[in-house]
Amino acid sequence: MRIACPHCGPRGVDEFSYLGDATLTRPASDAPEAAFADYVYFRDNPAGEHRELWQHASGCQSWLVVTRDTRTHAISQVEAARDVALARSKGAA
Amino acid sequence: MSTDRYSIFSVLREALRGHTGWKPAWRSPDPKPSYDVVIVGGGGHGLATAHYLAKTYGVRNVAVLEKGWIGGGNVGRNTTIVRSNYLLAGNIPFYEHSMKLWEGLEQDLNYNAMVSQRGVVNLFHSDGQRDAYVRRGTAMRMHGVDSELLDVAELKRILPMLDFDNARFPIKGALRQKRGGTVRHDAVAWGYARSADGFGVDIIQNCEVTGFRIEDGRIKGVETSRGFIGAGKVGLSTAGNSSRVAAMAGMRLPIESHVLQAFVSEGIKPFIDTVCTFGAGHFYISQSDKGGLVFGGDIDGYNSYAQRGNLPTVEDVCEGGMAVMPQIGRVRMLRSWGGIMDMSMDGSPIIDATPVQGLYLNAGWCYGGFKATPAAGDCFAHLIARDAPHPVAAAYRLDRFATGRLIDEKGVGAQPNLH
Amino acid sequence: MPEALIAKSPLRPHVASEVSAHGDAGVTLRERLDLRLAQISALRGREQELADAVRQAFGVELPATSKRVVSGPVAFAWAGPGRWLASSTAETDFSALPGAVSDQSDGRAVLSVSGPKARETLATLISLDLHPRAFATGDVALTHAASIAVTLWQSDDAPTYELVCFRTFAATLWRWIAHAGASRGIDAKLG
Amino acid sequence: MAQSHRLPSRGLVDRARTIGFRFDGRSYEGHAGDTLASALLANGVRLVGRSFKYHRPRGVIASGSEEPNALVELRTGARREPNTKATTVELFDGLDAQSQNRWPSLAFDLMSVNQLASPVFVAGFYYKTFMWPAKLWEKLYEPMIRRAAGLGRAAEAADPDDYEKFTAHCDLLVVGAGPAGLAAALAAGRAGARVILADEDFVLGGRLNADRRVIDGATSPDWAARAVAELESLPEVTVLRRTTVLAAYDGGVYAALERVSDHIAVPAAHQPRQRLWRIVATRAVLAAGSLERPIAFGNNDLPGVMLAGAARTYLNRYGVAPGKRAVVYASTSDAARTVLDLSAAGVEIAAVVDARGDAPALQEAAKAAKAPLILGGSIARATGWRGVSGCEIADASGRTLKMECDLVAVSGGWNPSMQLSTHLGGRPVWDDAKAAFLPGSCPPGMTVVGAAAGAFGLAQAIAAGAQAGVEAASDAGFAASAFDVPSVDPEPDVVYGRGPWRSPSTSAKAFVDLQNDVTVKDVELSAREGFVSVEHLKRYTTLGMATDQGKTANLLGLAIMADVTGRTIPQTGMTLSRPPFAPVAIGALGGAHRGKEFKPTRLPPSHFWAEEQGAVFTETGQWMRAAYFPRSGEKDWFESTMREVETVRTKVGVYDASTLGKIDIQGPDAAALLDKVYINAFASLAVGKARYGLMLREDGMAMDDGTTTRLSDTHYYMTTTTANAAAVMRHLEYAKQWLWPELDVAFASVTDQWAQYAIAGPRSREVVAALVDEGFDVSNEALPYMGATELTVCGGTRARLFRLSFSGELAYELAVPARYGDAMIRAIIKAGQPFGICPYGAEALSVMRIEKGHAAGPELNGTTAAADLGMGRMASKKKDFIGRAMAGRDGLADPARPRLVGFRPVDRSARLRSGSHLVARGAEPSAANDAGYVTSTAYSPSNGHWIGLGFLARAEERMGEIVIAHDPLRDGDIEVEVVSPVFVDPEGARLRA
Repeated sequence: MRIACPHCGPRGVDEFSYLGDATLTRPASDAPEAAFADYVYFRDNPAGEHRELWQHASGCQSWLVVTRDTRTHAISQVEAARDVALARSKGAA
Repeated sequence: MSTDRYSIFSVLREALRGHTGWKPAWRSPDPKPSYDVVIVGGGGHGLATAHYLAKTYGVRNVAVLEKGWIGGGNVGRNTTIVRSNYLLAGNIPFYEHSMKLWEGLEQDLNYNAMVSQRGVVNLFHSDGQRDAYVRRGTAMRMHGVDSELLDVAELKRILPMLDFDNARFPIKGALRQKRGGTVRHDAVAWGYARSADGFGVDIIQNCEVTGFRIEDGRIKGVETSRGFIGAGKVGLSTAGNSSRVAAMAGMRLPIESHVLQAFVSEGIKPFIDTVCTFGAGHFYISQSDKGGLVFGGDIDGYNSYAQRGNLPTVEDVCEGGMAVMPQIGRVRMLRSWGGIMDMSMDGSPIIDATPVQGLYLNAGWCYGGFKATPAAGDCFAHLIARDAPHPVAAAYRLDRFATGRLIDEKGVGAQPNLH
Repeated sequence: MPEALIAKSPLRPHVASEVSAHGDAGVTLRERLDLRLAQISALRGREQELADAVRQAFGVELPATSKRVVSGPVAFAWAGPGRWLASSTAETDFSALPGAVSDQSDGRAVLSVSGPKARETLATLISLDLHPRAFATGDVALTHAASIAVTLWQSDDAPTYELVCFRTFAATLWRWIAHAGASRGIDAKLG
Repeated sequence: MAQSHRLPSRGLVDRARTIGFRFDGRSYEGHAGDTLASALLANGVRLVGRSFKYHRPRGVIASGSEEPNALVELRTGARREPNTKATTVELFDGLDAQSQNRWPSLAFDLMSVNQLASPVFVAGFYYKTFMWPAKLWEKLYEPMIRRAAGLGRAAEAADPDDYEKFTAHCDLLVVGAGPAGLAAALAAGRAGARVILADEDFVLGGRLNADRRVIDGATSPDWAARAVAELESLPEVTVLRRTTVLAAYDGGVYAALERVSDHIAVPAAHQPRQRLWRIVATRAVLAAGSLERPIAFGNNDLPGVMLAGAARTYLNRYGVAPGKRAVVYASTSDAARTVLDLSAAGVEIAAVVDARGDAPALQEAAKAAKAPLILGGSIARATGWRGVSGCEIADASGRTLKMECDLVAVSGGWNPSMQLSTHLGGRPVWDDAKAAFLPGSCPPGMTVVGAAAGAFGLAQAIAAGAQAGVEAASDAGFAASAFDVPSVDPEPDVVYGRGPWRSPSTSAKAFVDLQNDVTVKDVELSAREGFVSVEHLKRYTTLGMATDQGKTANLLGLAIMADVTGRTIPQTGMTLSRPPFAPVAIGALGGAHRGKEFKPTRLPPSHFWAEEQGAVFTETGQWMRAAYFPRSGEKDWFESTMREVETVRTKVGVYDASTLGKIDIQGPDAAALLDKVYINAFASLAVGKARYGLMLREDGMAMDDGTTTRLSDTHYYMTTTTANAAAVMRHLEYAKQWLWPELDVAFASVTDQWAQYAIAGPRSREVVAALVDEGFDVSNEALPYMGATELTVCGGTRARLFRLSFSGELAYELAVPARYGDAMIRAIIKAGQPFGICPYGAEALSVMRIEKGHAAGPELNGTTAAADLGMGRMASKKKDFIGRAMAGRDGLADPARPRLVGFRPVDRSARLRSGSHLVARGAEPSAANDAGYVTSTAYSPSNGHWIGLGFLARAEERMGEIVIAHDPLRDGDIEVEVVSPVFVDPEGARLRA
C-alpha cells in the first residue's frame, strides 16, 4: 500500500503510522464522561470508505486524514490533518 | 450401512470397503421457519456455541447461519496456537477453561483435532521483560495454571536453533506453559459442526444475514439471503465482521477490524517441537504435523476487511524470524494469508447481552480467538441459554469501557493497532 | 581550569569500518564534519517575516516544496511544512532568524554517498525513486533508510547524495551503506 | 552410460562445457544450460524422489516451478535447501543434491510399506482415529506422524549467506519473458519508458525456447535472444533473469525474488545469495504464460509420466530425450507438437491417445509420426516398477490395449498463470470454451496478456503484449511507434483440454495432487463426507497445499469434484491463489540486517570512553547503556553496583543521561500546549525553572513522565523517558496538528543534540564548579533545586546546567553539544578525581531511583493511572488535559485498585524479587487473594537490605502490614512489610542541599 503524502508525494505504507478513525471529535472539556468514553472507545468500523488518521512518521511528521476503502485498500483522498481540523473548528465556530 | 462413529475400528472397516460407508460430516438442511436460537456465523465460535448449547445446556432447536462455507473465517486462517498464559484476572480463568476443554475436546467431539500440548515458550531479552513474565507466570500459578521459568541452558536444550551467540537482543530466558500447544484448526470447525449436527443443530451454509427483525426492543428473527428465519434468541459470533453485523441491529462497538497475516513454510522434517515467541521483534513460530513451519507476527495495523495484508509486515515478520532463528533462512515460505481480526479497544473480548432483548454478542477477540474457541462457545452458550454470564467470562462486559474496568493485557490503551 | 573540550565524530573506526574499493570506486562514502545545522520552524502569522529575513540575510527564497536552495556556504532544505533544515559550512548563526530555531549541529550527522553506483547502493536501503527523471540535484526527501529516519538530498550530478540522520544512528547507517556498497566497489573513509 | 539420453544435437545447452554434479552420492555429468532435472534425465535417471505419504517412486513431470515431484535437498550443511525443485535448479560445478523422504535409500525405500496400509491412509483418516487414549497423542501418534511428514530437512546451522533488498520504480513491470512479455517490454522500452522485465528462468523466451516455432523467418529461440539483446541495449530497461515475481500488493507494489547466486556453488565475495525486489510499478503486464495440467489415470505418478509440454522442453531446449518410446495422451491439439517433436528427435511414438477424439492436429501428428491413433480413448493405467514400462489403453469401445513404452506424455490442457491477478482479491472467470479460468478484475494498473489471459496462440500473444506495452508507454507520457507484429509459422485450430479430466477408474491409484498423494478416490471421499466446497476439499484432502501450490493439481481436483457432485466447475468454486507465487526463502524476506544489525544500535556520547573503562553494557531499546563499571577485584555486577551507589551517596558519581528523550518546544503557545499534555501546570512555571510532569493517554493511563524546563517565555526543554521519546514526539505533534490546530508551537527533537551527564552526590557542586567557566555561579542560592541556567564550561563550550536529581542526592545535569560529549565525560572524571568521583551505570541508577520511590518503566506499564502512582493530587483541576475525563471513571477510582507502595523484607537478609505477587499473610496464594504485585526491587546499601516498589490493593489501609511476596517460579515466598515507597531521605533535604 502506498499513501500520497500531500507534502512529500507517494510513499510506502511503512513510512506512516496509523491511529484510526478521523471522524471522531474530542468532546469539549465540559462534556459528560460518557461522551469521552464514546470518543475513546467506540467506532463505526465501516466496511467501505473510512476516513482515518495516519502520521507520516518517517517523513515530514505531518498527521494526515486518509480516505480509504477498507474492503479494497484503495485510497481516494489524502489531506493534511491540520487543515481538516482547522476547517472543522471554523465550521463549528 | 453407513458409519457414524469414528475410531480406528471404523476406519479399518471402511478401509476394507473402499470408504464407501462414511456419511457426510454434517447435513445440509434447508432452514426451518424458526428456531429457539439462531447463531450468526459458522466459524469456530459459532459452531462451538451450537455444540455446547445442544450438549451442555440442552438447547437443540438451533441453527448456525454461515454466509459462505463453515470454518472459512479465522478458525481456518490462524496459526493454531492454544495457551492460557495470560496476565490478568479477567482473562486467566477464561482461557484456562478453554485449555481444559481443549484437553478433552477430541473425546467430547469424537473427532481428532490433533490437540498437541507441545508447550508455548515466550522468550525474554531483558531483566524487565523477565520480571513482567514472572508476574504473568505467578498470576497463572495463582489461578492453578502451569507456568515455569526457563534459563538459557534449558532453552539451549529445547530450542537449539535459536541465535544465542550473535543476537542484537540476547536471549536471557523464557516463560513456558507446557500445556499450551497447537490444534489442527480446520478440524476444530469440522469437529464442532459434526457434533452439533449430531444433536440436531441445523448448519446452514451460503446463508447470509442481511438484517434483524426487532420489535419493541426484542429480537424476533433474522433476515437472510434465504429468507426470514424466526428466532427466540440470536447470538452474534461473526469475528472480524462484528461491527458490520451489529450495525444492522443499530449498535456501535468498541471494535476495529484489522488484518493479521500469517505464513506457512514448505514441509520439512521435525525442526521445532514447541511454540516459540520472540520477545524483541514480531515473530512466533511452531511446526505443523505436516511439517510446515507456521509463523506470524504483528497485525498490519490499519482497519481492513480485505483478508490480505501488505509487504512491509511480511518483511518485518521474516526479519524477526531471522533475528531469533537464522537457521530457517533457506526454508521457503509457501503461503501467506490474511484474516480479519475484531480488535477490541482494550485487547480483550466481549461476551455479553446487548441492549436488544434476546440479542447476544460474542466479539472482540483480537488475534486470540482461536485458542478461545471452546470456552467462547461454552460461555456464549451459557449466556444465551441462561441469560447470565458464565463465571469465567464475567469480566467480558460491554460496559467496561465506560466504567474503566478494562482488561488491558498489554497496557497500550485504546489503540487496537498496538494490541 | 579544565582543558578545552575537543569535538569528536559519532563514528569511530570500530563501529564504522573503513573499506577501500578494489579498482575504481563505484560508490564513495564519507562523513561531513564541516556543517552547522539548525532546524527552523515558521511561527504562525510570521511566515513572511521569516522568508524575508532569510532572503535578506542569505539571498535565497525559502523553498515551499521539497527542495534545497544553496547560497554560498549556506543552504536551506525543506524539512516538512513550515520547517527547514539550514546548513552552513561557515560559522553562520541561524538563531537570530524570526522563527523557532533549534541548533542541530550535534543532533544530526551527515553522510555523503556518491559515484556511479551510489543510486544502486541507496536503493537497497531507501525506497524512494532516485532516478534522474524523478529526483535531481536540489531535490530533498524526508524518508527512511531501512528503519533509520533520514533527510536526503542530491547535491550534485556525480551524483552525490547527502543523508542526514540523528547522530546516534550514524554509525549503524554507515555500516549498512558500507555493507550494501561492498559488492559495488565501495570506498568508505572516516574524517 | 554417460548422458545416455542426450540427443546428438538440439537445444540451448553448451555442449562444450561439461559440468560435474552429484545426486545421492553418485557422480554425473551435464552441460552448462542444464537444469538438475534435465541433466538427470540426460543421464537416464528417472527415479528422483519419493512421495509424501505413500513413498511411491516419483520422477520429473514438469519443467518449471510447477514441478510437484522432483524435489531434492540441494547443497549440504548450513546451506542445505530442502524441497528444491530439480526443474528450477541451474546446474553448476560441484552441485550436490540428495533425494528426500526415503529410508534407507531412494531405490529401496522401506517406508514404501506405507502403500500397503494405503487403504487406511485416505484423506482425513487422522481426524477419525488416534484419539484413544488421549495422552498417547503427544507421546506416540504425533511424533510418528511428524517424522513421516515433511520432506527435506532444514539446514544444519544459521544461514551463512547474505540477502539484499532493493526497491525499484518503473513505468511498466512485465512479468514473464515469453513472446507476449518480450513484445510488451520491447514496445514500451523502445518508446523510452522505464521498464522492468522479470522472468524466473535463466534463459529468456519462455516457450519460445521449448518449442520449434518460426518468427519472422527465425527460429523462436533466436527471435527471443535477439529481442532480449535489444532490450538489454535500452538504457531504461532492466532485464531480470532468475527473478520470480512473487506477489502483487496494494498501490502497484510487487515483490520479486532474484536468485543472484543460486546457480553457483557459493556466492561470490560480498554478493548476496538472493535479492528481494520491491517494485513500484505504474503499470504491469502479466505475461506469465500458462501451465499444463495432467489427466488423472492409474499410476499417473510413475516416473516416465510427463506433461506433454515438458517433454518438448526437454527435447528442444535441453537436447534430452525423456524416453525412447512414448505414448502421448491428450485432450488438446497442442500435444500434437509433442508427437511431432518426439518423433523428429527419434523417439518412437507407440500410440497417440486423443482423449476427446476431436483434435485434428493430434490426428495429423499421429499420421506423420506413423503412430497408431486411439480416438476417444484413455490410458487406464501406467505400468512398471519404479518407472513406466508400459500402459494399458482403453479405446472408445472399451477394449484394453497394452502398450510398451517408457514415456507417457500427457496433456489435459493449459491453465493460464494468472495468480498475480488474483492477489488483490480479483475473482477469475471460468471460460467454458477454453476450459480455463481467465483473469477477472485485475489489480489497478495490471493487464494480462498472452497465454496468461487465455490467448494461447503465438501471434495473438505477441500482438496483445505489444499493444499492452504501447499503452503503458503512452500512459507514462511516451509516444510509442506502432509495433510491427512479426509473422509466425501457421498455427492449427485449437482444441482446448475440455476433459475428460480422469480416466475411467481402475484399481490403480490415480493421482490429482502428486506431491500430497491426493487421489481421485480422496476427492470422491471428500464429496461423500460433505466437504464439497472447493475450500473444504483443499483443507480436507490437502489438495493444492504442497510446495507446487497446486499449480498442476488445483483445477483437476476442482473439475473432478464438479464431476462427482454433478455440478459445473464455476458452481463448485474457483481456485484462488495467495502470495507468494512460488515459495520464497525466509532469509530473502528477512534481508540484510541480521544478527547484531537486526536493529540500529544507538551509542550515547560517553560510549567510547565507557568501553575504555571496561564497562558492561546493556540493551535498552535500541540504545546500549553502560550497566556498571567493574573494577578489578569486584566479582560481579552486584559488587560493582553497590560500590557505585555508595560513591554517589557519599561522594559523587557521574552518569550518562543522554538517552533520555529531549524535545525543544518553542512558540507563543508552547505553554498552552504543555498544559494540554501534562496533568500539571506548566504555564505558571518560572523562566529558569524545571518541573516534573506526568502525561496521560486519553484513556486516563499514565503515558510518560519527565522534567520540563522553561528557558524563556516561549521556549521549553522537555525530557522524556528513554523508551518513549518517539511516542511522546508523535503525541505532541498529534495534539498540535489535530487536537488543537490553532496552537502556535514548534517541536524539534534534540535527543541527540545534547550529551547530558548527571553529576550526583554530596560533592557534585564542587565538581560542577570546577567545570564551569569563570563568572558563573552554581551555588545553592544562584541555582537552587529545580533551577536551570545556560552557561559555558571548560573554556567556552556552551552548556545547559540543571539542578535535577533522580538519585535523590544533590545533583546536576550538565548538557553540552554532543560532539563534546566524549571530552566532557573525560573532563568531569578529571575534575571529580579530587572528590572521589566514579562513573555509575544503569544498575546503580535503578537502585537509587527505587530507593527514592521514583516511578519508572515497570511502574509506568500502561495500566497505571496517576492516582495509582500516588500522583493523583498533581492533576490540575483548573484546566482540561489529555486523559482528564477518563481518569475520573469509577473503575479507576476504586480503592481496590492497586496503588504504589514500598516493601521491605521482614527478614532483612531476604531477597525481594520483581514480578512477585502480593497476598495477605496466612492467605492461600490464589487468584481470589491476589492483592497486587512487585514491580521493582533493589538491594539498598543505604538501608542495608532489599527494598521494593509495587502496587497493592487498598494500600492506604495497609501501611505497616506484613504481606507475602509470592514468587513460586523462583525463590518462593517471603514476608514483606508494606512501607512508604521512599526509602532514602524522605524529606528531600539532600537534593536541596
